[in-house]
Amino acid sequence: MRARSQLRTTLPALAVLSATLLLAACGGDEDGSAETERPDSFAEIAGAAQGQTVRWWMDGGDDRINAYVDDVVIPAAREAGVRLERVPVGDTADAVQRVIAQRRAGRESGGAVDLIWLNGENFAAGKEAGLWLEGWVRDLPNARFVDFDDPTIVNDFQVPVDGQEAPWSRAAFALAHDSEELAEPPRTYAALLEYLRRNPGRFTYPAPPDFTGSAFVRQVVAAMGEDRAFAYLRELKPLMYRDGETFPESADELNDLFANGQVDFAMSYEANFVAAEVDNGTFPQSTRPFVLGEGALVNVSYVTIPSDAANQAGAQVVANLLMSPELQAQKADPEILGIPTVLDVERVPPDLRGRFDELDESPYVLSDFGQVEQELPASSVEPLEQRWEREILRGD
Amino acid sequence: MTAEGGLLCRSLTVSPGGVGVLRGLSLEVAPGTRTVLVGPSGAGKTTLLRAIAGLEPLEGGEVHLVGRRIDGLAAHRRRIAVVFQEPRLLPHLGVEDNVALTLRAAGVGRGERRARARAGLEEVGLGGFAGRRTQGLSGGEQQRVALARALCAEPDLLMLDEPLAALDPNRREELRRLIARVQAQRGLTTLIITHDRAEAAELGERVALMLDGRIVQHDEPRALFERPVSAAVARFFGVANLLHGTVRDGHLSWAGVALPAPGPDGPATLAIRPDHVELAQEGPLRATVTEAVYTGAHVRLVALRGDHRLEAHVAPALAPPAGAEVTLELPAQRLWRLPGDSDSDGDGDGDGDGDGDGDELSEASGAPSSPADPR
Amino acid sequence: MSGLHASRRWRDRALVAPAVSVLALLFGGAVAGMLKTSLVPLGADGLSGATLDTWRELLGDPAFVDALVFSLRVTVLATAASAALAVPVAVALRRRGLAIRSLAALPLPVPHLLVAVAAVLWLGAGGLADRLLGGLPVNLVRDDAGVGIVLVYVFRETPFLVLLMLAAMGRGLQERTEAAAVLGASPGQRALWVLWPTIRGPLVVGSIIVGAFVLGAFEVPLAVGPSYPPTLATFAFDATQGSVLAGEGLAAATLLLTSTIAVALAVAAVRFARDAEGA
Amino acid sequence: MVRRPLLARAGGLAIGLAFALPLAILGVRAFADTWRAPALVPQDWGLRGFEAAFGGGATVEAFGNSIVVALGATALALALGWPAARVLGERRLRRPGVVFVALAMPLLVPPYATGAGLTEWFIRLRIIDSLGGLVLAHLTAVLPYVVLVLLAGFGTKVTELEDMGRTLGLSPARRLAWVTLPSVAPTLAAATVLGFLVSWSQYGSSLAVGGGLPMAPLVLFPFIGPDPQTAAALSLLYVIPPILALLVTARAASSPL
Repeated sequence: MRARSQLRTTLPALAVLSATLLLAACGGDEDGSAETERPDSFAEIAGAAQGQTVRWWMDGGDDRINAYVDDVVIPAAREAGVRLERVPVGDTADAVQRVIAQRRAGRESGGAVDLIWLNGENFAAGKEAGLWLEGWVRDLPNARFVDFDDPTIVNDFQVPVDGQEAPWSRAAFALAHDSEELAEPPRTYAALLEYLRRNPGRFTYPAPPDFTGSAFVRQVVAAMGEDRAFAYLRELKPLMYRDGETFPESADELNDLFANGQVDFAMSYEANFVAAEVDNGTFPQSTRPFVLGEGALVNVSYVTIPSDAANQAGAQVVANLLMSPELQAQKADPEILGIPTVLDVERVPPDLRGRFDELDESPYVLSDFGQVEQELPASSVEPLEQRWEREILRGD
Repeated sequence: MTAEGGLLCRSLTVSPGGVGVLRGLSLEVAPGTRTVLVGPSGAGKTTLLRAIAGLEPLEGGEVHLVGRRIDGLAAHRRRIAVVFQEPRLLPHLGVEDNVALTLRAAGVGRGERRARARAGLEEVGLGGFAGRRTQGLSGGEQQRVALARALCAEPDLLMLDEPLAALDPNRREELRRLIARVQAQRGLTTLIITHDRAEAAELGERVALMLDGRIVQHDEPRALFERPVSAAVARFFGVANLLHGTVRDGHLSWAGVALPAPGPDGPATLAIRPDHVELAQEGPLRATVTEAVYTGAHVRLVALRGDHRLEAHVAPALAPPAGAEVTLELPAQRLWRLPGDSDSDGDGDGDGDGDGDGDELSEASGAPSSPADPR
Repeated sequence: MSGLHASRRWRDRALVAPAVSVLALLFGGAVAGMLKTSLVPLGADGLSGATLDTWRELLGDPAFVDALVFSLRVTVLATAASAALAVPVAVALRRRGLAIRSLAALPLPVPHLLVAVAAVLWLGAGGLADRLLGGLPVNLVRDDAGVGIVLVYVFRETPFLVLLMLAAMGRGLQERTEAAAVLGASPGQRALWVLWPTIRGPLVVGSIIVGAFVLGAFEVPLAVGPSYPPTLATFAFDATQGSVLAGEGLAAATLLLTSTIAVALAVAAVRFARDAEGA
Repeated sequence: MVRRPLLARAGGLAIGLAFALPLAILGVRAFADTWRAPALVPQDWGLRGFEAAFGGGATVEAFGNSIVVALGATALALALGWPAARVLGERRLRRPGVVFVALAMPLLVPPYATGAGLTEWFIRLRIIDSLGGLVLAHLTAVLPYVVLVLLAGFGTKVTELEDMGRTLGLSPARRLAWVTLPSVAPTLAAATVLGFLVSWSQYGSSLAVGGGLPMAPLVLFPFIGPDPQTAAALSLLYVIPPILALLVTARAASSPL
């Protein structure tokens, strides 16, 4: 009885409290400063950037990318007069969340996120909500090395980039096999199915909406169309790891299953993932990447600057650096990262072009991903993931 | 203001937790003397002690100690030491450090602290206990440590709240003697609380009986036992026989027998303790024994004469069995006529004051000129 | 007359006020913000008007219902199992020294996600247990019933409950147990009359905290839970996986509902404990 | 007769190990450069995990920040929570239920639920992106634990001892130092350790209001899925401050002030 009477007195009190706070929260912020004056030239921007501290929010779980940023990008930024700090996050959503909260609170300046390494869906939604700084990419000096007629660069998940994000990395969807265990992997969808009929349970992919799992589904859809793709995935399901009742939650989990010999294939949207996983000891050195089907889904990763970022000039300086031939060449080096460049090497001055040509061949990085499969529109990704959950996971 | 060097409480009003417990209570303890505050549980004794000590705020009234008014002072500035019912020793300190606590607070140096603590322990019969931890001590030993600690504070007033309640009878006896001896040696003004009337009689130079937040009689112990001011007092002190009747010409007629009763005519109550009722060879007061219970020291007889009831304590050798016809005698010098008159029902709070308000009540406690006073 | 008493009551309230108001301000504001997020989407033209669309979508989603049922089941199982294990462990560790207690408390500072990692290293397919035994008889990681989730929570939360109970058992229990023994209470009666009343409070409070945590945390189910059904928290987590803006309302609504359930369960638990006390 | 305590001691040790040993696998993993099935022991030992852990240099700063914030939040929680815990522990409120629910809210609402709301609210309050803001954000999580643990230490036992101190002439400051603090030392120590621990493990709120300031869990978490070795290496370092806090306070609790 007492508990009930307490509840009776507590709940209205809480309701009043939360209503008050809600009202307070809804009250707009008056002091959002107006649009800052846009400097005319990059020289001006570089001048304004002097002494700024740029916080770059990015996934922090890959020690090779961390090392690239710490050892290559940060010193380069320092030379340009900008202090760059890497903010490691476990999930891009965490960085986007910070930007959204700023907007919801009615602040238009002073944001703590100066630069984000962003995925396509968040870019598209944020662009619609006006979260990103506009029209700055083409003005960067190093933009001249980029081919903005390339549809994979000018569109992010088929959403026009419109100068709101700068290309940084190129991604391509690849699988991996252990060449010692399996000399010749199945390279077509039919061959994969056939392989699994003979070796049931030796394949799986992460469950969407995991980034990699979702990409695998899109890869199949890109290859054979949505309905046929789903028919194929349904056919695949009972032949998969643990009868397709359970999926790994992430690419990392799939990597571990592969490394521990539970399945015969790993996969990733990162073109260099085999190199990375061999380097950190997860994959055996006999692991080799391969492309499933006629070609690979490709994509470009971008960095963007929130329109409320506190250090926009510095962030532009860093974004410009990221597109510089020197840094791109180091990133493309399999010894360092092995991520294909976003630059059009033909446009790079001859004295620097050599850096790209001299790159070592690596058995862990594919030089040819076959025909380029375009990404789907960002808006169709979520419906696709929901269909997958409905038809494949729950098997309705 | 008689007690220049002692404790004087005037018109104290205290309401712990919003409940009025004390309303206009007054009490005096002469310097260097021992007063026992006795009363049933719930009478407000502890509340009074806490109010004097400064643990319970006053809503009204004054407290004076050694001539200075202390009710406005914080508890730790009142120069009062209290021994509680539970020893309340600090578990993280040893015996010696517990005793020396107040010395440490007073800034006494380590060496002197140690010496005085040891002397204090010696005084309470715990010489050699200085190095012990408090955990292994018996209840009596712990209480002695608490007493030594209070003594070390050299207070102007020592108060003990039921200090013996948690002890077994033998230990109680020892500690009672110890308290009396130490108090007398030091000449400490002392207020002791107990609910045990025998203990009150033994410990108190003066005894104050507290009933329902009021001090109803404050006197030497014997007076409370033998010359109670009211039926309630009589009942608390074990006066089982209250004989109601009407006095005419110096006699009260009770159960057909005329008993000597000095004073004016009118309704009155005579009191006599069971141990003062005697067996006689012959006389007018014949009765039938309905109960005879052996209690060790005596046999408790309940005798009926018609529907009038008498209780008597007699020596076991002389005790008649139940059912026997006996003759009882009520010695005239043992019969005590209760002051006042209308107290015939005597349900505890009836002390003769029809409109017993706080101010008038103090009359019974603070005023030694009450009719019961022998002086 | 009661002025003194009333002023004391105000003083007591004033002493509680700083803690309560700091929480009401800082935490209440955060919760209110979540409520607003679930009602007012951030769209192309900034914040539009309030709408219940998100809540309708949530309550109409069959996956949400599955998640609710699954979450409640896992929460009840994990909490009950932790509590049931914690009591004998606490009794056994009662007289043990700091070293052994610290060993048992080791999981406490280890984040849940890391405990889950250790669980996968041991129990996952191709994990250490698999290697030692040459094959696992059952799947404990990503099993459909959520046994893996329960196991990880039991491992992580039992020490927490044990620590709370050990604190309550400190001084006094020994004496009271001996007193009861001297009065002729059997070991069973001593456990029921002395031990149980001592630990019931911390056990109930601790279990409420554990239950609320299990109900609302996503790390462990994400690491070892089945692919389907999700828990309420992983359901919310998945909603913001692709695009935060598209899913934040749904996630906020899910988590607010989860919080409401947690509060309701806590009140019910307190009530239940109090009734049991009276009996 | 002699064997029973031995048996009990062995049983206690077994229980302790049952909770500690499964975590020891993290200790092995931290030094395992390669550890693939079916190997029972790592194929390659090495320090790659630690190198990766300290790669950026932010790790040291993160640990420093976390310690500062944990100490700050715990101290603040003790200061705010002490009076509240006293009042609640001594049952001085007629309707404690309301206060309890208000104080327990942060324990009942999943930390994940408030992260986003916290960011927006702290931006409005202008206490975002700073160590001070982090202290306040952690305070919301620490304060309920501190109050709940502290209030168990208060009650008639303590007030009786304090009354004794008052009647024996101890000034308020001495009473606090000689009577109250030693009396509640065990719960005070428990509250301090728990407060430190809760603050130390705050991932969500650190991310929500820190604005990218490095904090220990923020450095650790990104590695947990992708790089178990580095995560394990960091976790070995990660548990050191809480264990130190435990030992220091356990000592402080046993030797009175």
